[in-house]
Amino acid sequence: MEDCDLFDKDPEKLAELVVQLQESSKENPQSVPLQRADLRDAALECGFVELDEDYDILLRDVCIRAAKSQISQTDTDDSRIIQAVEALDDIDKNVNELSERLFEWYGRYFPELEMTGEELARFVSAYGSRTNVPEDHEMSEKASSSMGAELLFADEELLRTFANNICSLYDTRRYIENYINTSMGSVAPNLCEIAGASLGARLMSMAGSLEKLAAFPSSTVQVIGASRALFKHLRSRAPSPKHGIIFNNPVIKNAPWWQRGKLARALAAKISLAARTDFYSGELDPSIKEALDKKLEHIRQANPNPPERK
Amino acid sequence: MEDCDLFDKDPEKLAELVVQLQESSKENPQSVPLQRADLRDAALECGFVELDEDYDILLRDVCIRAAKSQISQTDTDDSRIIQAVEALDDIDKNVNELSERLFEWYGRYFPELEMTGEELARFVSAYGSRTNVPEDHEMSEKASSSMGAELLFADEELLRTFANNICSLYDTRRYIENYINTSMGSVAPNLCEIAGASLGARLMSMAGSLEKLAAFPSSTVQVIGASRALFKHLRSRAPSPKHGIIFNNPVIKNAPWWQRGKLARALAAKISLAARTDFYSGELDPSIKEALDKKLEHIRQANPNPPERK
Amino acid sequence: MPVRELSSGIYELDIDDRKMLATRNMIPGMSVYGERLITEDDTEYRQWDPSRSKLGAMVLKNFDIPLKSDSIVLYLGAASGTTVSHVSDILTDGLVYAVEFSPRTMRDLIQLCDQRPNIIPILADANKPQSYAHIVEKADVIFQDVAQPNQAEIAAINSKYFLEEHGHLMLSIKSRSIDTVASPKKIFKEEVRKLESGFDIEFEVLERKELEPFHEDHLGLVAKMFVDDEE
Amino acid sequence: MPVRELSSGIYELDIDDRKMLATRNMIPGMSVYGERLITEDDTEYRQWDPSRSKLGAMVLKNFDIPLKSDSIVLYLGAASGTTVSHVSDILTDGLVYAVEFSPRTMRDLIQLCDQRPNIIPILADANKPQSYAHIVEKADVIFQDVAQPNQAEIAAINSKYFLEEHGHLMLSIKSRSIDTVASPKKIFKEEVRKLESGFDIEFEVLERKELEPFHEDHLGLVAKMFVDDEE
Repeated sequence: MEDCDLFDKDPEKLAELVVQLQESSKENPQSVPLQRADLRDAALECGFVELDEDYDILLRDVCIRAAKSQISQTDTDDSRIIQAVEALDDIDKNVNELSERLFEWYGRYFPELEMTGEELARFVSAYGSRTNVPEDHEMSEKASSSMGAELLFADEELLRTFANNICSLYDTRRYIENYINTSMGSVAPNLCEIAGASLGARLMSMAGSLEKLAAFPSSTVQVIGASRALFKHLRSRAPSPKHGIIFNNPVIKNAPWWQRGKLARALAAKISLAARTDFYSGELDPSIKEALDKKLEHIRQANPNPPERK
Repeated sequence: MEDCDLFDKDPEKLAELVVQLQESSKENPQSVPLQRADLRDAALECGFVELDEDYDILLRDVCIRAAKSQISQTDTDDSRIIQAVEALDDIDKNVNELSERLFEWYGRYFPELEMTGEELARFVSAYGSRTNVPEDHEMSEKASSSMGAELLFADEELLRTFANNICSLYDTRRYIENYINTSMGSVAPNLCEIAGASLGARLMSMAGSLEKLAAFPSSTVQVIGASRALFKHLRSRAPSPKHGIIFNNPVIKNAPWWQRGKLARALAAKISLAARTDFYSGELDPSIKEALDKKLEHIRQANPNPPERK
Repeated sequence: MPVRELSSGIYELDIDDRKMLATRNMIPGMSVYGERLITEDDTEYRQWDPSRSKLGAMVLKNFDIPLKSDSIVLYLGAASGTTVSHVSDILTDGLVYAVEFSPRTMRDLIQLCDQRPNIIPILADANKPQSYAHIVEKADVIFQDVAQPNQAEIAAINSKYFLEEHGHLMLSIKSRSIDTVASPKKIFKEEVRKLESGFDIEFEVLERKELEPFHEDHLGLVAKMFVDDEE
Repeated sequence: MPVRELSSGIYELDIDDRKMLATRNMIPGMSVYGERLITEDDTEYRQWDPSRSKLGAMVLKNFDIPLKSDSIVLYLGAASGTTVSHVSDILTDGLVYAVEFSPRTMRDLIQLCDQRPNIIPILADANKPQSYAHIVEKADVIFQDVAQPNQAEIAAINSKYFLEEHGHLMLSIKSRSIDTVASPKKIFKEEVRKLESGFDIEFEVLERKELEPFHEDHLGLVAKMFVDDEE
């Protein structure tokens, strides 16, 4: 029990030790014997602590520190991208709802405008009342002959402020998109090259992490996102999903329908490989893209025409 | 048929005439005989138009102008307040959702903060990383001992931008509230005095207009807002509603439970009277408030103690 | 692609073995509410979704549709113009007076009127026909689709003012606007009774069918006025 | 207000003729997850909602609860600490090792640990007991509530490492984590069979009841390990 002297009672250092031991034994079930010395008994015996309560207090302090330190380490590169993707989705949803309110509200004053979303918010922010629309503006004629009511100053100020909020949210949306694009290039260069930054980030988000995405078989990668749509379909009246989100990739979306299944399988296989390469090496491997392009070309050439109707 | 000369063919003036005739005959079913001259025949006969098609074209032009002019007149004082109330509700809902996202996101970096909503957004906007929290700030100790991860510069900028968006929405929220308070004072001074600006505006919004609110019996006023909660209750699992929104008035909310029913009835009666006075005269009548206060005091004095349990 | 004319100006198209209701598009290239446009033999058709239109459902329920290319129609409850646009397609030489009560909805309807020369918009309450009696002429057909409790009465007073002696009344009755609790069958029976003998004018009901599966708890009905000799 | 002790440290309060499950609040004045605080005879109780806690439901289902004031408990699947906080109340002289896998959830749990001296948080995967075997001592009771397919196996390997010879295993089995399609009854039967004879250690099941109406498709179970003489 002379080991006791090897440790001092600094909880910070002990916490580090606990984390290290935990990490090192995690993947090896045999590493810790079932019959082992009881830590409490050992600590008391060698006088590392004097009382049972002292042991409790020290152990708790050490474990809280260890857990906190493990938590602070969960802010990984991929988890930051995933947070950004989720924030992007939230902003999309909320900015849409706010834009609809602006459409309804401003529609009382200029119903002929036929703008929605960001375009509408920029317009209201720029001009406010339709009497401010300059003559050379393409909406000038509609503005002057509108059936909308006159917009009073107080309401105009309110609408412009509200429209400014919406514009700022659209700006932030774009900012987050750029962040995702930039981060993906360094965090998952292969995934980024094969799937594209946005789709790659979304795949990571739906899988939960780059590690989990790398562990999926490519048949799973092919339908990621479909189960989400399926739930939506079951809960509301959304249409039933046919494919996972990789079908948003132009390779698939722009292909004739009879090639899509085959192209999607090929793309999913390389996405899966790209995720693994990113997770284990982190280096861009141009050969993945070369192989993919070759495979896609092969599929296109082998299936030039739609199959015969049965 | 010499009447023809009385009108010129200016569609704008004819449209005004159509609106006038419509308004004047609206409330009087006997004003227009069943057997009346056919306008088309008359117009053709007296040479006001030459061809059937000319009549069609003119009539359509006139009717479109008339309808547009009627639409532009629907932007009434109360309808503007109602729009503002609806915008307020939308902002509330969306800013809450965005705040929750900020809570989740920033929580990775400072989980001990225990702030939510606007307070959180102002904090993130002001400091960003918890390393920027000044020493004399009440969160300073929590910030320095936080289990949160280190906030990198790119993420900090993103979070601050996002927090700024949320702060702006809270600002707009306050701006709209002020607008409603101010407008209510001039549009519905009695309703404003009896129910308060916010509750009064909400009652108008739920009734659809000041006119409709004025037409409701006071028993209906008492439960306005309950049916909405009832629908919500039926659709989701929200709790079943007990009272309409007038129960949010401090007169009711701060009263002991056994007085609430009686106080609500008295308040609803005076709200109803106030809405009518606002709709028909528009002038503040201080006697309504005096009578209400007297009545409330009477109820309080007559029911000092809870009823015996049966 | 086979095209069959079901009634004047109303077509059935066969696309990929699926039948589709349609009218000829008066303004080629322009879709009114997102409906599909199909071109065949230089003619553009607009898909007509019966689940979004009571009149469309009545066509598929094999009602005899009294609309002709030169009819004058009074349309009560025009809403934002989904069905009105198809009526406008049908009336190549006719006119439709489109009455709608909600200013918000009328805003959308006017955008449609701006494009189509045979729709005359009227912002008014169908309960008060005297308020548009200066403008509206005698109509060959009154089509009514209003969600109000007194649907039969509205039909009667408008018919008194505007229906031609031998004109037709087309009615879509929504039971839940009349009574949310009572059984639809019972409500429909009572409404038909009212039309036949409840007012100072009487109708002869020519056809009546429920509009399921396109619209739940809706009755479609076509009637003629009894011509009163004394009048 | 009558207060009855149902089991060591677990109380039933009678409030306005309604019975309420509760524990004595170790940190008076502090509500952990918004639950109600009730003071009676200078003692503060915290309401324990059985529909938010498998252990609470097991109490109301009349299980014999093996927790004593000085027990050492290993709690697998601590989540954000709703139930752990009540266990902490019960163990006035004991200790609970709270294992939770999700860092996000552990964040909330740690806030609870900061306030309560008898909870030791461990961020780890209950599938890998060797990773916390350096820290956790032998336990009188293992309570397990994890939503994973191999619930019985996790219970077995943790019991091997940590359960005292005469200690108790308390298990909440969620059928839908094991199989979303098969019938819960069938799943429960198979899980019990596994515990009794499926691993290299065997359990004697003392009590088993479904936790309805508090939790749908959940089985509550209390077992003891068979002590193997050879070991």
